[in-house]
Order: sequence, then structure tokens, then C-alpha cells
Amino acid sequence: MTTTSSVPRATRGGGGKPLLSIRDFKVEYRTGSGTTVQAVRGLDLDLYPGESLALVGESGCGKTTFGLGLLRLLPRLGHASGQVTFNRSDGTEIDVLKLNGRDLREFRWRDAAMVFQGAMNAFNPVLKIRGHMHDTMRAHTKATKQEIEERSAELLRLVRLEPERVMDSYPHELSGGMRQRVLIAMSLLLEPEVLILDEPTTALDILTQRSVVDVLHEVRERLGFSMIFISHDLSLAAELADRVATMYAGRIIETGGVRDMFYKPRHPYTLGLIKAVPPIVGDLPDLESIPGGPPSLANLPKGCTFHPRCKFATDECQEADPPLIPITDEPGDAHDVACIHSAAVHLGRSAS
Amino acid sequence: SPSKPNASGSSGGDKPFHGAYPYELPPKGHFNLGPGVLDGIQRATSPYMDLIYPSGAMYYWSDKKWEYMMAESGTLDEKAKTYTMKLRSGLTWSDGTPVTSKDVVATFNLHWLMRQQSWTFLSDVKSTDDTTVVFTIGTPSTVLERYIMRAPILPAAVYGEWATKAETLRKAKGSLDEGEGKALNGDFQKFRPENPIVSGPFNYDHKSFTNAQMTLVKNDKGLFADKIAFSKVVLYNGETSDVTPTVMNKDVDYATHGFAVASEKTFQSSGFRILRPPVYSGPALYFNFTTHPEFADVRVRQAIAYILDRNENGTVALGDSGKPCKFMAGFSDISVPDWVSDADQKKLNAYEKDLDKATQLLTAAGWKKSGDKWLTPAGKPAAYDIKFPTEFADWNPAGTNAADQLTKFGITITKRGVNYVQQEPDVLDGKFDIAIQAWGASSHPHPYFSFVADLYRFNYVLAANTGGKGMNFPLKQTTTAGPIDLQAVVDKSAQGLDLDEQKKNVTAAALAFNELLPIIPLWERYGNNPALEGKRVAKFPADDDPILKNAPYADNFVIMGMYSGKVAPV
Amino acid sequence: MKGTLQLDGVSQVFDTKAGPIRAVDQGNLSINPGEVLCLVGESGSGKTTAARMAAGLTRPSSGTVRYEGTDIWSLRKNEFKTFRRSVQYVHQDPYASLNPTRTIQQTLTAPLLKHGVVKGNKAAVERATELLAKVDLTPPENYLSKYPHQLSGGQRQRVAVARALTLDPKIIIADESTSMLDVSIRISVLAMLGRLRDELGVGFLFITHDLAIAKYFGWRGRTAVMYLGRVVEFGPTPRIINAPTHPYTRALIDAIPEPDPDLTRTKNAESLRSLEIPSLAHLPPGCAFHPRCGRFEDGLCDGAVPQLLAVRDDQAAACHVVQRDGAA
Amino acid sequence: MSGAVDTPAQQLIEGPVDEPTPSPVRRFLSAWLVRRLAKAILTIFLVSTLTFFLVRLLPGNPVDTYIQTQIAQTGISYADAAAQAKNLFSLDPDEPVILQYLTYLGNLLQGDLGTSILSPGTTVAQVIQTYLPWTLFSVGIAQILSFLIGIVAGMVMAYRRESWIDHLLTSIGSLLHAIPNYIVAILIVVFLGVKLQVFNLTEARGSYTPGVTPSFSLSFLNDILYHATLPILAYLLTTVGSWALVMKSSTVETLGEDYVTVARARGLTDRRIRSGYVGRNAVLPMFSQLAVSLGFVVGGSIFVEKIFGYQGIGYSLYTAVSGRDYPVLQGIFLVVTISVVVANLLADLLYSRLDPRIRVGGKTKG
Amino acid sequence: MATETVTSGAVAAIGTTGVSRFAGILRSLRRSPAGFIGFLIVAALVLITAIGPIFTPVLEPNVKEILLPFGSPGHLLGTDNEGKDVLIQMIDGGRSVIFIGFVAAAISTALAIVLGSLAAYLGGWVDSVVVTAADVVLTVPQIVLLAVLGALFRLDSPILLALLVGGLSWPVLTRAIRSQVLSLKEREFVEAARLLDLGTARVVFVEILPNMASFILMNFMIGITNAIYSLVGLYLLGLAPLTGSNWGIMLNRAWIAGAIFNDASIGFILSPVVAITLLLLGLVMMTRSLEEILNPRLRDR
Ligand SMILES: Nc1ncnc2c1ncn2[C@@H]1O[C@H](COP(=O)(O)OP(=O)(O)OP(=O)(O)O)[C@@H](O)[C@H]1O
Ligand SMILES: Nc1ncnc2c1ncn2[C@@H]1O[C@H](COP(=O)(O)OP(=O)(O)OP(=O)(O)O)[C@@H](O)[C@H]1O
Ligand SMILES: [Mg+2]
Ligand SMILES: [Mg+2]
Repeated sequence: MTTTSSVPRATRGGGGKPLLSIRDFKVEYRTGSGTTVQAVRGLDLDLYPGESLALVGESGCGKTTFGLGLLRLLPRLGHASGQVTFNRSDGTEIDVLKLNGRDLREFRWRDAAMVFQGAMNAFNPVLKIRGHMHDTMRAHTKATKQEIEERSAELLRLVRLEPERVMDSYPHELSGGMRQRVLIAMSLLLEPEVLILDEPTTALDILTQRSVVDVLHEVRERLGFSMIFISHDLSLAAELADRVATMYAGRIIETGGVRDMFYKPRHPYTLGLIKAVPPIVGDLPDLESIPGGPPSLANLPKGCTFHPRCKFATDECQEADPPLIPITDEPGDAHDVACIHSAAVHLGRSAS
Repeated sequence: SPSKPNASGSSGGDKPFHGAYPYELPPKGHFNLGPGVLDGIQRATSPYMDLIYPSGAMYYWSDKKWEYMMAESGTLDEKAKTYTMKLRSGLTWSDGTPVTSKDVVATFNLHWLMRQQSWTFLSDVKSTDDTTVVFTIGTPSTVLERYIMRAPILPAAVYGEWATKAETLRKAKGSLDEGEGKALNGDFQKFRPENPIVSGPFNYDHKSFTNAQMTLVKNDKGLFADKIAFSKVVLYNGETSDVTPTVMNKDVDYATHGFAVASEKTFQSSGFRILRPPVYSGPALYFNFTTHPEFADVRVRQAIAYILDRNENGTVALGDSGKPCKFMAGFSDISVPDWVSDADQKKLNAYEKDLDKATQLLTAAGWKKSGDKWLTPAGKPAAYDIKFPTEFADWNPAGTNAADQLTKFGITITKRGVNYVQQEPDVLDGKFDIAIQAWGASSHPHPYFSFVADLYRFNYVLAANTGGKGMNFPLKQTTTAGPIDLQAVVDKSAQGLDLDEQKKNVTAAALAFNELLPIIPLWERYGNNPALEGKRVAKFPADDDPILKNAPYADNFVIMGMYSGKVAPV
Repeated sequence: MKGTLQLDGVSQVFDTKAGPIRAVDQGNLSINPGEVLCLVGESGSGKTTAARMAAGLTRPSSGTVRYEGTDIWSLRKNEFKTFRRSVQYVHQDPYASLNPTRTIQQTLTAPLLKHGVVKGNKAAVERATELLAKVDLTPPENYLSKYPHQLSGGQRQRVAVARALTLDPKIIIADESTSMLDVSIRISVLAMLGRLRDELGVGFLFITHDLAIAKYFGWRGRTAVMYLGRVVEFGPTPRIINAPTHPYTRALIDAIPEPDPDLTRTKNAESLRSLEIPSLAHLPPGCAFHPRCGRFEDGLCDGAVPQLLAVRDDQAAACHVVQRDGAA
Repeated sequence: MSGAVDTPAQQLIEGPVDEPTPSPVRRFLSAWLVRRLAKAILTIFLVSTLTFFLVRLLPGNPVDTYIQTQIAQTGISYADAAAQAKNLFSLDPDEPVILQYLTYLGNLLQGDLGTSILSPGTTVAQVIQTYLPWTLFSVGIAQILSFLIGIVAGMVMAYRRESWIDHLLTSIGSLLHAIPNYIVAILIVVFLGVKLQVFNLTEARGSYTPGVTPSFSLSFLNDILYHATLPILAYLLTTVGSWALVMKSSTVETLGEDYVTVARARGLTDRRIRSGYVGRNAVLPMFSQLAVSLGFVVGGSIFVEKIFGYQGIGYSLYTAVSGRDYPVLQGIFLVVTISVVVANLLADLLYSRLDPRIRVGGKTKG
Repeated sequence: MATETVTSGAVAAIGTTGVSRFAGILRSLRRSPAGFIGFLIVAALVLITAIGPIFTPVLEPNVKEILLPFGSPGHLLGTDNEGKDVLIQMIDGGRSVIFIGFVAAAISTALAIVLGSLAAYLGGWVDSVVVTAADVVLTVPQIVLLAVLGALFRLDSPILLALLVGGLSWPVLTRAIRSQVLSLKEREFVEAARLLDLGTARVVFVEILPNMASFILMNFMIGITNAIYSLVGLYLLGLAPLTGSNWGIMLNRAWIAGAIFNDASIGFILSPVVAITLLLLGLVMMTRSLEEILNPRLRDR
């Protein structure tokens, strides 16, 4: 364990050593004329082996930025700082933000792979799928052609694609759902220990989304990697995650087990999100929206960044941004919240 | 990098002469060098043609003497109305066959076929023996001898077939305007002989031709080949701007191009001598009498002549080679003493710049000054365009400068440079106010040709043929000496064989020209030909050598010098 | 069934490089003021095409679009204008549907002045202010002089709605109007639209691919499910959501995850035979859904194209099997 | 854990959607080709018609020009000169233009471009044959070189954005892009030829060294390259800047594409990303511009060849304009048009080969 | 010249952004150093050539001072073949070049706006005719077409020259504007305006065109660049009448006068060369930064 006692225990999910330990992670974007905005503002997170963590939040709260920052893929004007420690299963410890050149290249995809938001454009349009598979394997292993073919075929079949035809296709010849699944297959080529999925099903039709979700369930069950699942769709988080973290304005403001989060959210923002999602089963639901919109990063409200939209807000909320603190002590069921009024927050629904 | 050129540079024993003259390679340029045929490899005016197909003789303009080349002699029999040319004996073509009178006859039959001017005066041509050709004269004229003697003699072996057909047709009084004649004429134009034989001391080296340069190699069997010490002649292709860098590079020994003042300066500073032979012509201002009747008043033209500083104009345009005309006689100042008596010369007004006189004349003509601008008698502001060909390095500044001078005096002139191809049709069509065109003639020393150029060419006389009126200056005029029909006077000036009679007419025309100023000659052009001494060529004729009075495009003094051995390699 | 705006057997055929495609085939829909009709279906099923025909933006290849009983394409210029003003459209993308070079005020007052809804600039501004208040943009004065890029997505979409309201339309066609908005904002915009329906009596043709949203907004209305250009199921929204009959509708509803960890993990999906959506240019014979349908019956489903027929109360489905066996 | 795992859908295996049958594809392809060719031919036809009438509107005609020259040079009378001109030129200026046009079209269909008016006996085809190869040679080499250099420079600029090398190269690129070709040609003559004497203007004159026999040998190639150096340099300098700037924009855009980020995420080597992902995709859209630019470069050859005295098609074009040589002018127009149209056609075909998204058929993506 | 090539690629990606208004353009231009320098160069040249001639004396030929070199006392840039001061000619000679460039660009841009938007908006045969005509005119090298037409008309007035130059350079701009209008016309806000029955004229001029303001401005500057290129080229070849005096005519005169081969007169030929180059460079720099402003994809992200 690299964490000290000053770190909220809540960042721990299950027991044992976290696979990925993120401390005070910050990302800044330089915007015109010398100013910068902080898209991620000090984020602490632990990811344990085999765990599936969903990161939810409104658009613009920094989810993608966080994912990119983790893989050091930020655009030229973005800069990540803080500490990201990756503990390989062979015991080696990597300081991700200090990686360079070859080491960084190896960390990417072999240790941590990412499935991107909008897989539509994730493929080089002039390369066949085969080319993508070969490029990826060649970059990391000395695998023979034969081996690459076999491995790709195996994974493609795993995501329910016909390898014979898909390998020879150009990306544009595949439908969106197929491309998304090819990307998932490709992300698994090197058996990474962490898979980051950034809205992998947004922009897909519902039936296609269903098949991708099913595939994800299945491959995770078989391969047992850890997963960070980024989405603004809470329903998907409910289905796919073991643990959920809510992000707001570049910070995690609540995290806990999936059932805890959905049935007993303790942050007004999480509560608001859940209340705003229409379920499909049952009668006309009683929905509520969160008033206003997310704050501009360049001009964050004082104190708790959520307070202008919060119905629980008091004057006290404007004073300081509340830290993320644990509210349960049950092992394996950590639940942390960054809200001084968390005790007052109740969903009023319960597990079915 | 370039391949080692095997045809240039002066290495070892070869003694090259480097000249420059534009030419065209096949398919455009070709070796049909018949008279009047278009796009022969070199223009007929190329001085270098005299090294390949020499003519009967060449002329010393200053001494008025013939230097016999292919011919041994030429004799005019006034009574018999014949001119007899005797060829040198022992002349051979480059294939070894002898040059005979048949070749001359063939050549002149081609002249007939191609409607050359010589046949205006000739009525027949025949050979009496291997070296004698007898020309029968139809219309006597002093200019005929030149037509005969300066015609390059072409090989009957190459052109004979055409010449025979032409002769048959001529004798049968066939017409060239229709039927067989027309066809023959057209077909000959398309005739493309290959590797023709030559009679001159140099022959084409076909293999060496590129579009940049051609080499003429020594033809040891050619005319006077033993007297010429050069082993070959390299000719650089191109107009002025193309050859200037080559000249600067000292790759050219002598160039006949008209160079810009700036280039001339550079040449001088890098060691070239500048030869300034007279060209017997120059630019003049032409007025449009149709659209601007105010010019019809002779005082206006005289005033304009007084306004202009023609020295400045010449210097600006051509430096030391642009010499203001002093006789304003309508033909070259150099020739004036030959044709006009001293007494009559004194009557010729030089029109030195004199603004007061100009003002007087204009006022007398009814012009008024309003502010610093002149108004015509019609009360309109005096504002005109001046048209000149953009490309001509000398005429362009001449036009510009004349415009500036007139504008400064209060006659507003708009400069209008046009493409040189467009200039002549426009002037013929009368599409101009004032235009720059040539006065004088550089291919013939006889003033007749100058007056034809001055008074006929861009006037209704010849312009009518293209449907225009040109400047439309009436040739029936009245001078202080009384009424004069300029056309009649000029025509008579070339007719007959009586020189004195001709002089009378030339003088009359000159005096009338000087007074009436149908056109205003600005200056007389002298060549500014760079000549490089000491590199390949030892010496060029000295500046005071009378041979430098030869017009370089008519009887080139360098070529004549080569034949005479005066221009020799180092 | 007669509606104020009615689509009678409309089809739209596009000529594409791959051959002619029937984006909408024999569609029948009708909307009345104060009513909500939801049109749901996957991408490419022809929702937008149908909506554009309803709005008079494109002319159907066959069939008629009627407004108050008359074919809109036989209307005279003036009458067509009346129709135009009565049926308005709210686009999907709030970032593209407002002119970036015009202020909110200019955007809102232009139609008011052009059509003489109010007299004079001052009155127009007043009316624009009212409209902004109606779409919950308060205080309205703050927004009048703003440019679209100074507003958030939700705010822009509200302006777009306000613009649609300028000419007092009877019917608003909302094509995926909330799908680009965040969940929290989406609900408030929907609530606002619901209020407009109730207060102003505006009818909605509400297009979405999200059945949960259709359910929420169209609970008191009807829903039509489209698949590859045809309406395959139609009925009151609660029935479509809670008791779908067509295998396609069922598959859709089953595939939707629930915002409830326990519930969503125990859901059973309708089985499908294929994930591949046929191309419109090469539709399978018979029922277009048959290659994917778990209830496919050889000979029945790939024969004739199923018609949309009542299967239960006022619920209709275009499925041979359901029509034969009756709704479960 | 999830109910979905057990659904039969799990068994479903998917492949890409097949194109229906190959034969319609081929039919389609040929239909496209036919349409594309028809369009090309229409363009060529329209251009030749346009130029035919345009050229005939020019003031002055070659016959008048010839007559004047003859009178001036030899003092021949007008009537004689006119009669001679009439014989010489197969052109009758009094014939109705529409008849001339029909004759022209008829001959054109038989592949006969006509005969030069200024040099009777020389066919237009011969003229073009003589001059065109030199232009194609110099322009071709320059275009290839400048395209390649531009691509490399553009990529360097895009990769090193905002660095000094980007600023430097961008400035140079803008400068080169801004300077007209004739000015570059003049500067080359002034500086390389006259001032610094880096280049021997005499030696470089012409298309090849005198006495060298044209052949397909390396030494000959070397020789003609030397003689074409200055025109090539002029074309190169005036086009390389634009290519570099276009390539920079294109690369910057490509660098922002998701698949480049994904490629980096996949841990591919920089080299592989640069060539296979960024470079290839950034270059693609430039191919169609390559064809379009051909027209501009050939147009520019009129200046460059005039200034350097390099006898290519631009040089002869200038002569033909000045001399009102209608048939030659038309022939050159036609050849230039055809080469531009064909280049466009080739670029389209090439593009569709290089970019799998673009079927020969249509330009639709995805 | 390949000005077209530089920008054509960007056309498709250009979107309507918040900076479409001129004030925004100027503001953004100031932020791009290259664009700002370009703006300064052009502004300076325009200013000098507009105001300068008021103060310059009338030049007289001076036979004694022909072709003085660069830096001669009293003649900073030397003198020409008539002995006239080159510097003064430089100041006097920009007016017509810039004027013709602007007018020609205005003409071609206006033509392009009309033809391009008509073709895009009306579609059908109008579109086909415009597109085919543009293709045809584009296929023939412009400079050659200009040369031929230049010989046909008497290009007396600068306006006529501008008309000709502008009248021939519309195709590229027309194609660009057409594709821009084509995409703008499909924009949802345009459709919204149509649904509100705001009238065709209003839709085109109030809704669509303002969104193309900076695009049009950019094309206008490309138009100026091209016009000046063609114009000076015509002068250099002597295919345009040498009426008056300007940089192009100076270039021609210097070339004809052989100034290029004379060390002393290098200022005579280099002065117009530098002036023309500076002007074009300034325009290109402005165009390029405008392009970056217009195409957000070219900016850093
Ligand atoms: N290159 C950049 N420069 C400046 N700001 C940026 C940049 N990229 C993203 N941002 C800002 O950072 C914030 C977070 O963006 P990010 O894409 O990470 O959000 P997200 O949570 O993934 O949103 P979404 O749900 O829309 O994908 C946003 O406010 C965005 O505007
Ligand atoms: N103008 C057009 N030309 C050709 N095909 C078109 C056109 N417009 C739509 N289509 C095609 O018609 C079909 C239906 O399209 P439509 O936009 O109506 O679907 P949709 O249900 O609105 O889909 P989405 O949910 O993606 O908006 C699609 O296959 C589409 O590609
Ligand atoms: Mg994101
Ligand atoms: Mg749609």
C-alpha cells in the first residue's frame, strides 16, 4: 500500500494492494493568451485488481480528460501532474507520470488499454483491421504473423465477430457496433491489466449497445481485467460497475459500491443524477432535474463547486470545497462523499 | 552537370568565332532557304547567311563600291537593257560539284516564283555559258544591281526542280495567283530539303544544333575558305534579353542586337568595344490626321518638333547610339550629302529645341494656353495617346520620354505601350493618336526606300490594302516652294538610271519633308554592338574605318572583314 | 382517425449510389394540438424523414400530408404559409440550430416582425421577453443581447423552442430535441415542453431513439415504433412500454439498461438471431425484421410484408406471428 | 452476474455487410467511369470551342502581320505581299468563322490539329511534340520534388508546432508561396546567374548541350537535367511553399484525429505513427490538388520559360500569342486542357485506389 | 499560382464560429502574430501608396543621372534608364497595382458570391451550368487566357483591366463559395429560418451570408493576391498596355532596359520586385491566419 493514513480510506475498494493508485491527479489545459484551465482538479482514486469502476458525471466534468491523462495521451496543450502508481502483477511499480519514450510506449496497451469515446474514428481509415492488429502486436511483442493472426481471431470471436471477414475489412466497411467491438478486441490483444472504456456505447443504437455491453460482461468474466468505465449513462454504470465514482467539475465527489451509490447516494449531485434518469420499467416515474448547468472551469464557484445548484446548500457550503471523506467503515463497502450535508441526503428509494 | 560541350570553347588548334543571331530549329526552322520562304533556319537578314550562301557581291556603303564575292564582275548595258553577271571560275559546292550560271538562273527563277521585288524590274534571266548570266531589264532602275548582286546563290542540285517548273511557267506567262502557279508557289513554301550543299566557307553542323546554339563548321571547298582563318562559327540563339547574359559571359565576340543602355554600360565596363554602325533609320512620331485634324496645320507639327529635346530622347533610349537627326530630311543624315547639294542642305531646318518658337507657332495656329495646358483651336484640351511597342528596348523609352516632354510643355500625353505585334496593325488601322514607328530604311541605301517607309507605309497609300488609312497624311501638299505631289516625286526618285535626275527628285522630297514634317524623326539609330577583342578575335574594324558606315543588316562589315582577312582570330 | 396534421400512406424514396431506398414506407400518423405522438426507432429507421415530410420540408414520393384535411402540397402560397406557421420544428443540435451571427433578440424578433405578429420593434422585444420567460430563461433580459455561443446547450435548446413558439404554432415537431443534452438538463427541458403542451395546447410530434424518454414525455400520448422505414407498432405509450407486442419493440425495451443495479442485472433480453441491420437498399423480403427476429417462422415471415393491424385494444402491430397468435 | 450473458444473442457472430453482388458493382464502376469520361470529354470540347472563338477575336491576324513584315523587310509591294501571303497561309480570313469552326472540329475528330500559320508545312502536332516534352520534363520533375519536399517540410512543421523550426519553415513557406514565379525567375537570374555566378547562364542555355545526341542514357538525362535546373528551381521554389503549408494544415488536422491518439495509446512507435497513420492520411487529400496545380504550373511556364529562354510549351505559347498563330495556339490550349483533365482523372482514380473509403464510384465516406 | 491549393483543403472544414463578425476577425487577427505582421505590411504599403504621391515631386528625365546605383546621394534606390529616381517611382507606383488588385478581387468575389450562392441555392441546371463553366475556365491556364483577352481589349482604364482580371478569376472563388453555401444551406438554423417563412432573400442575405463574412474576406484577399499576380505578370510580358507607371510597368521597363545585367542598376529592378513580393507576402500572411481562425481544426486543441 502506497497510501498513508492521511489519504481517505474510501479510495480503497476491496482489500489488498491497488492495481492503480492515483493521488492528487491534476490536468491543466493551456487556453489562448497564457491562461490555463484545470479540467481535473486533484483526483484521488484506487483501482483494485479485477474491479470494475464506473466514472459518471455530466458532460464536461473531466471524465475523458482523466482517462487520457492516465495514459499520458493529452493533447499538446494539456498537462497532467500528481501521482499515478501502477502496480504490475509481477510486483514492479511504475510511476506513470514519469514514464518516457520506450517505457511509456510499453505501459500503454500492455498494462493499460483504452477504448475510446466514438470508436468511429479510432481506426486508421486506410488500414485494414488486420493492419491494426499487426501494428499493435508488433509494437510490443516479437510475435510471428501466425501468432498474431491466431490471437486476433480468438479475440474477435470472443467479441462475436467473424475473424475471416473482419480482418480483411477496412474500418469504414464495419458498422459502428462492430467497430466498437473490434476496438475492444484489439484492446485485449496484449492482455492489459486495466482497461479504460470511455463511453464505449454512446452513439450506438440500443440493440447494438446491448450486444457490446454483453460482450463486455463476458470478456471481463473470462479475462478478469480491471476496468474503468466512463459514462454519463447511469443505467450502464448500474449494469456494469462494481463501484461507482461521481465526478463533478474535475473532482470525484462521491464514490462507493454500486448498490450503495444507487440506493443510498449521499451526495446531492449523485442524488440529482439518479433522480433525473427515467427508468423503462414501471409506471410514469417521478423525475427531477438538477437546476442550472455545470460551472465553467475557468470560473468555478467558491467553496463547494456544486453549491449554486444544490438544494441542500447553506452559507457554509461557500466557504471551502469539502474533502472526500469516508462515511461507512464496512470493509469492502467503502463509501466516500465530499459533502457537508451528506447526512441529509436521502433517495427515498430502495433496492428492488 | 552539363556534358562537355564538344562544339564550343576555344581549345587546341581550333579558332572559333562566336556570334549571336536568333534562329529556329526544326520543325519550325528548316533548310529551305529559298527567297521569301518563311522560317528558314535563319532569317534572310542574318549576316551569317553570307558565310554559307554568299551572293554575287557585297557593298561598301561609304565608298559605294562592290566587293565581288561569287561574281567576278557585273556589267550594266544600258542600251541593250541587260545586266551581265560573271561568276568566278573554280567555285564549288560543298559536295564538290561546280557552281555554275545554272545555279544563278535557278535562284532567280525562284525569285520569280516567290514574287520577289527583283522581278519588278527584270523581264528575263538566262545563262550564256557556265559562268555568265544575263539579266534582261524590263523597267530600268538604279536599285536593280543591288537586287541581283545581293541575292544568295542557291544550288540548282537542290532547288533545280522547282526552278525549272517556275521557269516553264514564267515563260508560258503563267499566273502565280491561280492554278498551277499558285500551287507551285504554295508547295515550294513547304519544301524541306535536308542537308543542303553550300557554297560559302562555312556549313551547318547539323549534329551540333540545340535550341541554344548552332555551330557552322569550315567548308574548305567554299568561297575564299583559305582566306578565312576561323575554323568555325558558333552562333548563340535568341533575342536581346536571351543573349545578353551570354555576351556578358564573354561567350560572344560580336552581336548585332540592339542592346539596352544598361546592358551597354555593363559591356563597356567589362571590356567590350561598342561598335556603332549606322542603321539608317530610327523612331519617329506619327500623327493621326483623321481623328485629330488639328495636326493638319503644319505649324503644329513644327511646334512639336521644336518642343522636343531629341538629344535627350536619343540618349535615354539608346545612349550614345541614339543620335538626334540634324537634317530632318526623311532619310539618314549620313546619306544626305550624297543626294542633296550643300546649298540645299542649308535649307534644311534642324528644329533645335526652342520652346518659345513652339509657343509662337502654336499660338499662330490658334492654340491657346489655359493654365499650364494647351487648348486646341476647337477649344478642347490638347490630350493624346502615344502608342509604342513595349518590347523594343529603344522605342519604348523613346516613346515614354517624348510623352513626358510634351506633357511638360502642356500637351497631355498618355503613354500606351502595346505588344509589338499589335502596334503595326493598330497604326495601319488608324487606331492611334500619336504613334512611334520607324522612319528611314536600313536594308537599302537609296533614299527612295526611306521615303516609301516614311510616307507610304503607314499612310493611306499602303494602309488602304489592309482596309485602314494609317496616319492619312495627304501627299499632295503645298510648301513655301509651291504645290508638290510627294507621291510622284518619291516614285520618280528611284526610276531610271540617271542619278542626277534621281537627286533632283530626292532633294525636292527632302525639302518638302523637312518643311512639312509629316512625321517627326526623333533620332537616328546607330548600332551598339558589343565586340570582344583579344579573346577569340584579334581585332574588329577601327571606329574610323569607313566600312563601319555599312548598315550591319545589309552588308555586314564583320563578315566582310572575315572575308578580307581583317577580322581574324587571335 | 382524423388529425390536424396527418400523414396518409406517405413514402419517401431517395436515390442513392447504392440504388433507390425507401426511407419511409407507407407511413400513417396523425397529431392534434395538445397531443403527444412519440416516434421511436433506431438510427436510420426513417424518423427524421417522416418528420420532415410532416413539416412540409420535403415532399413525399407518394401519399399525402394533410393539414386540417387538405393536402399541403396542393395549398396555395398563402395557405401554405399558414400551414408553415402552424407547424414548427425544433432540431436536434442546439449548437447548429441557432444562427451564430445573430443575437437571441434578433433571432426571436425576426419572425415576429416579418409576419406582423406584433407591431413595432418595442412590442417585438416585449413578446420575445415573454417567450423567453415561457421557456424558463429567466430573467429574460439577460439573454436578449447574447449570442448563441454565450449560452449552454440547454439554454440554446430553450431558445430554439422559444423561436418555434414565435408564430403560435399548433404543432411542434421535436426531432431528438433533447438527445444532446445532459440527463439533468434533459428532464427540465422535457418538463418545460410538457408545460407548453398543457398551457398552450401545442401538439407534439416527439421523435427520439430513447424509449425511456418517450415513455417519460409521451406517457399521456401515443407512441409509434419504426423499423427500417415502416411503423411496426403503434399504440398508447404506457402499453407500448409496458406491454409491447412486436418482437422488435420487445427487443428494444429489453435491451435498455435500468438505472437500478439489481433490476438491470436480472433483466432478460428478447432473443435475436442477428445483430446485423439490413441495408435499406436491399431489404429482406416479407417482414424486414425477420432475419433478426427470434420468433421467425419460415414461410410466414419472409412472405408478405406485414401490415400494421390492431392486435389489442388500440394497439397495432405489424407482425405476422403476433397477428396470428394474438398479443400475449 | 448478468442475465445478458445467457442470451442466445451471445452465439451470434457478425461479419461486415457484404456488397450485394459483384456484377452491379462492376456495372456501377463502369457507369462511373463512363460518366467521368463523358464529363472530361465535354470539358475538352467546351474548352476547344471557347478557345477557337476567343483566338479568332484577337485583333490583327497572321496574314496582315506577315504582309507588313514583308513590306518592311524587302520593300515588296503590298499587292505582291498580299498575294504571296494568300498562297502561304491556308487561312482565309474572310471565310465565315462558323465554317472555319466546323472544319476545325472535323479535322480535330480525325486527330488533325492543323498546320501552323506562321510556319507553313509545320504541323501543330510537330510543334507540340517539339516543345511539350521539355515542359513536361521540367514541370514534372519540379512538381515531384516540390511535392516530396513540401510533404516532409509540412510534417516537420506540424510535428514541431510553435517551435522555432516551425516558425522558420512557415515563414519561408509563406514567402515562397507569396512570390510569383516570374519574380523568382528574375531573382534566380540576378543572383545565381549574374551576381554570384553560381550558375553559368551560357552553359545552361538550351535544352541540352550541343553535340550531345538525345538518347535514353544516364549521361543524357544528367545533361538535360542540368539545362533544366533553373526552370526546375523556379517551379520548385514557387510551389514548394504552398505544398508545405497545405501539408502542414493537413497534418495538423490529421494529428487531431482520434485514430492518431488511439495509435499512440496502442503504444505504436512514433515512426510507425508518423508514416502509416499521420503521413499517409495527411497526404491523401493533396493528390487531387496535385492535378489541379498542374494547370497553374503549366500556365506559369509562360513566364518561367520566357525568362530563362527554355524552349518548352510556355515559350511557344508566348510566340503563338504574339504571332496570332491560331492553330498552334488552339493546339496548345487543347493539349494543356487535355493534360489537366487527364491529370484530374488520374488523380481521382489514384485517390480512390489509395483511400479505401472512396470507392471508385462515389465520394461518400463510410 | 497555387494560392487556391493552400486554402481549398480547408474549405470543407471551415465552420461558422463565434468569430464570424468582422470585429471578431480583427481581434483574432491581432492575436496571430503572422497575421498581424501581414496586416501591418499591407496597411503600410496601402498607406504609403495612397498618401505618398501627394508629396512626391514630378519626375523629369535626367540624361546626366542615368542608371545611378543603389544608395547614390539623393537617390536612395538609384535611378532608372531615364535618370528618374526609383524611390519616388516606387511610392507613386503602388496605387494602381493595389487599386486594380482590390477592384479585381471585389469583382471576382462579387461574381463568385452571386454565381456560387445561386448555383448552390437554386441547384438544378443553374448549378450544372455554373459548375461546368467554372471547370472550363479553370482548365485553361488563366494567365494565358488573360494574355489573349488582353490583346483583344484595349485595356485603357485600370477599371477595365480589373474587370478582365477579376472576370477571369471567379471560378475558384465560385467553387469555394458554392460549397460553403451548399453546406450552410443544410444547416439547421437555415432550415429553421425557412420554417419561419422569413423569405428567400432574408435567408440568403441575413442568415447565410453573414456566416460567411470571414470566409468571403479570406477569399477576397486570395482574390487580391491572384489579381496582382496576374496583373504584374501581364505587365512583365508586355501583354498589358504600359499606360502610366506602376510597379508592374517598372518591372517591365527594368527588364527591357537590361537592368538585370547591370550591377549598378540592380536597385531599379529589385525595388519593384521587393515591393510586389512584400505586398503579396502580407496578403498571404493575413489569409493564412484568417484560415486558421476560420478552421478551428487547425488550431491547437
Ligand atoms: N484541449 C483542451 N483545451 C482546453 N480545454 C479542454 C480541452 N479538452 C477538454 N477541455 C475542457 O476540459 C473539460 C473536461 O473535458 P472532458 O472532455 O474531459 O469532459 P467529459 O467529462 O469527458 O465530457 P463528455 O461527457 O462531454 O465527454 C471541459 O470543460 C472541456 O471544455
Ligand atoms: N436526403 C437523403 N438522401 C438519401 N438518403 C437519405 C436522405 N435522408 C435520409 N436518408 C436515408 O434514409 C434513411 C432514414 O433516415 P432518417 O434520417 O429519417 O433516419 P432517423 O430515423 O431519423 O435516424 P437517426 O436516429 O439517425 O436520426 C437512412 O438510411 C438515411 O441514410
Ligand atoms: Mg468525454
Ligand atoms: Mg434523425
